[in-house]
Amino acid sequence: MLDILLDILSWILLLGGALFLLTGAIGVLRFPDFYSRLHAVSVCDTLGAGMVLLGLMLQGGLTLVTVKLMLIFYFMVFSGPTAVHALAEAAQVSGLDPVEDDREDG
Amino acid sequence: MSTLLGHYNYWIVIVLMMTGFYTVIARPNLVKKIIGLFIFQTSVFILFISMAKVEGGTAPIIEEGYSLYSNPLPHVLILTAIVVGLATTALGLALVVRIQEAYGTTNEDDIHVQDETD
Amino acid sequence: MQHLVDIVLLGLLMITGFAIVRMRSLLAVTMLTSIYSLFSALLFVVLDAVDVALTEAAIGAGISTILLLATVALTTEYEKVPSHRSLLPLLVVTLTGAALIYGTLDMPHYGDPNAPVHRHVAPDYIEDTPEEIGVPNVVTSVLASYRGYDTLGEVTVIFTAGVGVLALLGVHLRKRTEQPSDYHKLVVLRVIAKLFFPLILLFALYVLFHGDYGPGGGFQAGVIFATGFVLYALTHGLGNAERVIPPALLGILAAAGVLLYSAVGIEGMLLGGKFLEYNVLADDPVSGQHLGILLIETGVGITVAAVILIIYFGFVSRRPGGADAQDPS
Amino acid sequence: MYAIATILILVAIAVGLVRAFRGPTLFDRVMAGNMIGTLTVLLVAVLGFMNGRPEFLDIALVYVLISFISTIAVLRVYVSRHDHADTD
Amino acid sequence: MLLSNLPALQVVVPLVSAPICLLLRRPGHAWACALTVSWAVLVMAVLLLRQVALEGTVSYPLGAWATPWGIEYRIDMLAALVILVIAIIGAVVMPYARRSVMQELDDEHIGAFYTCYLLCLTGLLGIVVTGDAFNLFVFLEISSLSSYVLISLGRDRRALTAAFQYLVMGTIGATFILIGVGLMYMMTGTLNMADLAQRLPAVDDTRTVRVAFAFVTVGVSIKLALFPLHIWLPNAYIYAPSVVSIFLAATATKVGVYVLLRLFFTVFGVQFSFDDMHVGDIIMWLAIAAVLTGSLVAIFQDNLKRMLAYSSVAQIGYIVLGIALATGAGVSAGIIYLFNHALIKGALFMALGGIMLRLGSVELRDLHGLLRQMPWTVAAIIAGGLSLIGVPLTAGFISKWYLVAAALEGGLWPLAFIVLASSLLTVIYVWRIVEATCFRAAGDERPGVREAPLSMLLPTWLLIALNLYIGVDAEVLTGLADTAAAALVGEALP
Amino acid sequence: MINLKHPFNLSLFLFAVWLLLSGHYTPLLLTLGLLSTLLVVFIAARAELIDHEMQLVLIKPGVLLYWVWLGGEIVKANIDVCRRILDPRLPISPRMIRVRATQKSELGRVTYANSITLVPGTVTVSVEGDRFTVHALTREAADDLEGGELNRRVRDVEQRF
Repeated sequence: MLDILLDILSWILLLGGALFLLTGAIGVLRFPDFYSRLHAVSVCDTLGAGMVLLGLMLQGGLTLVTVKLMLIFYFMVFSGPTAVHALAEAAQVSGLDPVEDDREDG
Repeated sequence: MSTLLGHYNYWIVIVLMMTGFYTVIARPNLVKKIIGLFIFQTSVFILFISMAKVEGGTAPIIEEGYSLYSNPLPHVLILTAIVVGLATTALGLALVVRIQEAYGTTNEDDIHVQDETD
Repeated sequence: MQHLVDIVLLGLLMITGFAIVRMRSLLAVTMLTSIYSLFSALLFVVLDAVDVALTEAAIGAGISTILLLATVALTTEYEKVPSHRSLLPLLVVTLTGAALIYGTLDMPHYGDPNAPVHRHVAPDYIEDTPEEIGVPNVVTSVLASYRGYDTLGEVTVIFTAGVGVLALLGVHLRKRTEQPSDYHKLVVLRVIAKLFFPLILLFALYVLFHGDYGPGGGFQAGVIFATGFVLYALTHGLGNAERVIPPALLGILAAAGVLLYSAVGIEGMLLGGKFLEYNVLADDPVSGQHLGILLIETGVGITVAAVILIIYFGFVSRRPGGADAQDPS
Repeated sequence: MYAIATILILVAIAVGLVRAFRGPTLFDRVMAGNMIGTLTVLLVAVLGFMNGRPEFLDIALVYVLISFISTIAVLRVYVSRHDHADTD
Repeated sequence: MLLSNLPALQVVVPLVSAPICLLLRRPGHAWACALTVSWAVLVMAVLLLRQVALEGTVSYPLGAWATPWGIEYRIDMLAALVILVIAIIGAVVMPYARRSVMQELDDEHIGAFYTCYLLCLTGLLGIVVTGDAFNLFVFLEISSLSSYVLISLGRDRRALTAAFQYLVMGTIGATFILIGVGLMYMMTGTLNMADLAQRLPAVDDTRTVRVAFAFVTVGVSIKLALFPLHIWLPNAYIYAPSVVSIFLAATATKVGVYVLLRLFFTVFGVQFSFDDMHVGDIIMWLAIAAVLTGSLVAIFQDNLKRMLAYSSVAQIGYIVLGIALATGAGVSAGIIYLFNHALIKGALFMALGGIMLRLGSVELRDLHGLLRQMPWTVAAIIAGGLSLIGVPLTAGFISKWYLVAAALEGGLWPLAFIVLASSLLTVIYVWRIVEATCFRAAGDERPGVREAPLSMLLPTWLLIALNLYIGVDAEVLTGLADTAAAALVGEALP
Repeated sequence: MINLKHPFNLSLFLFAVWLLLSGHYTPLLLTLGLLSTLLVVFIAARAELIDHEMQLVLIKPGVLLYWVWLGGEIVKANIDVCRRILDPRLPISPRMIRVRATQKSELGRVTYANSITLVPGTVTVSVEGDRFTVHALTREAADDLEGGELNRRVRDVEQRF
């Protein structure tokens, strides 16, 4: 019973994660300027990747495989935002201006 | 039809190889030439790895529960070839940097012009 | 499923390849080259070549991209339109491609288990490795033992490249305090690099010593080790990096790796065997093989790491020069 | 289930590739490359499970590191070059 | 122990000494290391030739793995002869190198220079010794990469572009070879040359093997600078440091020829290469074109190095001409030509290096009346030139004689005529040198120009002497070449 | 309580990582693992990396609680951003804002900066002393950040490092 439950949970996580990844990619395509695209990349790096890896961890169970997945997760959590930050900073230093929008919408 | 499916991989790989090859011989920019070489070589690697694949096989790391493994030999050859490729790329780019310093350009046509006026 | 992934990846590779030919911005082309390499690495995973995938990603998407970008930054960012268009290259390429396609017609089909490559020589490697070498990873056993001499050649090739870059670009010692001009802005990178650096090095050594069991080995380990130092150099400044590993030491290490490898081979001779015969290194053949593989993989790792750092230092210590370095034609 | 995830990730990679082609700035391309790197890592992990050989996670781990470091390296090398070009 | 491991040591000794050479730092020490190794290599080459002559083909399994699972070293008479050529040139060029390198290179580059020289030597020897198709590719790359570096160390900035052009073409060639080897492997499942030779006939009517053959041939042709794939060669020879020009001109293309022979005769077999693929006809036309254009272009050159470089293109044509005949006599003539040409070109480039050292130029107009100031060097050039033409009592005569004889034996008298006619072209450009150096008065004074130092003159004249000796007594060489050729072609000895 | 200020602790930590990675516990590999650890620690010491910033921030309960809270925020923000990506009208209003970080240590500020970036909708563009430039995808995200809850929480958790 628990096994089946875990299986279903892991599938949900896996598929959900993949969907988030795809959404992030679409965002990278759709957003109008470099800086806003970065937010879409963040979607991939955080929730998308996290859910996929968590789903796989549930499949792996309490083994060294899961440890490795956790290590991958650890590296991703730290490297993802750092890379995004480095990109943003480099773009700013090189003089790339963001598209600013002050419309009152929501 | 079976020919088509059986050779699909190889044909695409050939197109890739020729893409790189064309870049090498048709583009006057030296960096682009090196990039062309890189693409050319990488595609040849894919050719080798494609021929190593066995339908239904798995990576050649022996483990219980598996009996059919892909051919390890091309993998070994390509490991060596990748290193050779890196060595060539590094040397080529080092030469490009020195040529830029000596000629002030990395365009083959401009270099020829300069050499002829010497 | 595997076929689908395979076909999609090849398609992506083809599109990327065409884009690389067409684009004139060399920066864009460099990034696409990196992506191209990443795709081929992914394809290698699908085709079961895990060791190759590891190497291709580290070399192609990693080191080569960095070198290409360093070169582009030192030269020009845009490729000029060729002054004359000639049909000759297209003709040569078409002919070559046609010849190759012609050659594929009699090839064994992709994945065919009865192809000659799967009937002769290779099956014996898979069959004999467990008892003759005693390691599960057949790629490692072939690489390091059956065809260990090729690998010695490979180490020599990379050593040659190191000597070449040393001769062409040199490695200039810099003041130990020299730091990136925007050092203060690098807080985030520096702290993260601090966290990562020891782990990357440890992981490299793990890859080195577990090449027997899984994907990896001396070569991949060397690249990862060097990449760790590249990260350190990027965040803490070249001066600091050269203090941790002085360039003079790098030259010695590059030579030492080749010498260690050859020494194992010569030791085999001295003990009455052939060159690179590991069986004679220990009392029983299998532990001899183990010892031999361990030592030569270490040699490979040392040379590769040292040479990659030599190359990296060589490229980044060059200042931009030349007349039209920023020519935006 | 793995198959569907694989397909979704592949589509995402293709979409990311379009951004890499379009640019328009170097940074857009680096960003696309970085994202494709992340997607590749996950794809390798999923493929490992699909083929029943999850020990290949080592590859995924290497990809994470390489993708991160090369992104940083590309940016740093590029930016520092341009600094020098301005001052020299 | 030493003797039984001779085949491996032949390559391993220079390989191991290369990193040691890099560690030595002091230019003098690096040179001493390279010198010692070169001589050791020569001793081993002689011993190996003796062993092959006495025992026949020597096989050495590296790592003690049985073929075709492991890599095999396999030395037959042809390989032993080519090794000897490389070893002789290496041993002669090293004593010569010290002064020349000191003058032409910066101190900081000298260590790297000798390291690369040793690596190049390793690569060339490795190509010749190996019996494994992929191992050949690896050692080809070792020799190629190190020669790119060596060439780029030249003083002129054009050395850089020459090296780059060579790198691009060489890599294309190597990749072609890799593709060819891959296709061969695909059809047979083996990489060992002997094993390939056994298994190829079963599949040699497939299109894949034909394409493999074509790719390997084109790849090797780039490496040996066969017309029209020679365009990298002239610049590479001209702008490289003198020592590198000598070494590469005398050895690198010869090794390319060796690979071609191996491929046509050992791996694919005479029948497939010449009867099925008609490669003989193709390369014969290319060789004729090489001979004629090379000689013609050489005539109009004012730079002596460039003149000799184009002359090399022509001479490679002669060698390939012999191979294209595909008969025992033809191949034997090719091998003899290969051997002699290495000695001649080595000597000529050495003499030019001497002039370069004293004059800093090898332009014909700067050499007017040089005979008076550098009599021995000029005499060496003239002697070498005579040998290049093929005047009796020189090695050049022997090689041309055998080539013409082989052509006539095959009933190809137009070919014999072309060989003789092109020799006349050679006479013209050699005469231009003689005229300039002996009969023109020096335009302006060249104070301080004197004879090249003894360390450079002696090696030059050593090669010239060897040249003349072979011109008088070629018995041993032709005997060995006949044995080698017969083994390749598969004929009984005449 | 793991404190990586001391090389010995770093060695223990790295060796533990090795054991988790390895999965093969033969004497040879354990010895190699030990040697590898020592080599890495030696290099890290040479690189002057072993200082108070080498913390394993995940270990303490209070810190863990912070990560859990941040995880919740990330999920919420993710769903918001994804909704906007998929909305045909693309309802975003990107802007650059400046915020002040009140953390005392560098590590604290880095945690803050990375936390900002981790939450989709806000990206730290540059860090100069305690002044951050942040790019926000929407007004809401910008307002949220300027509200300062994240800043406060990081400052609290910083004390526990």
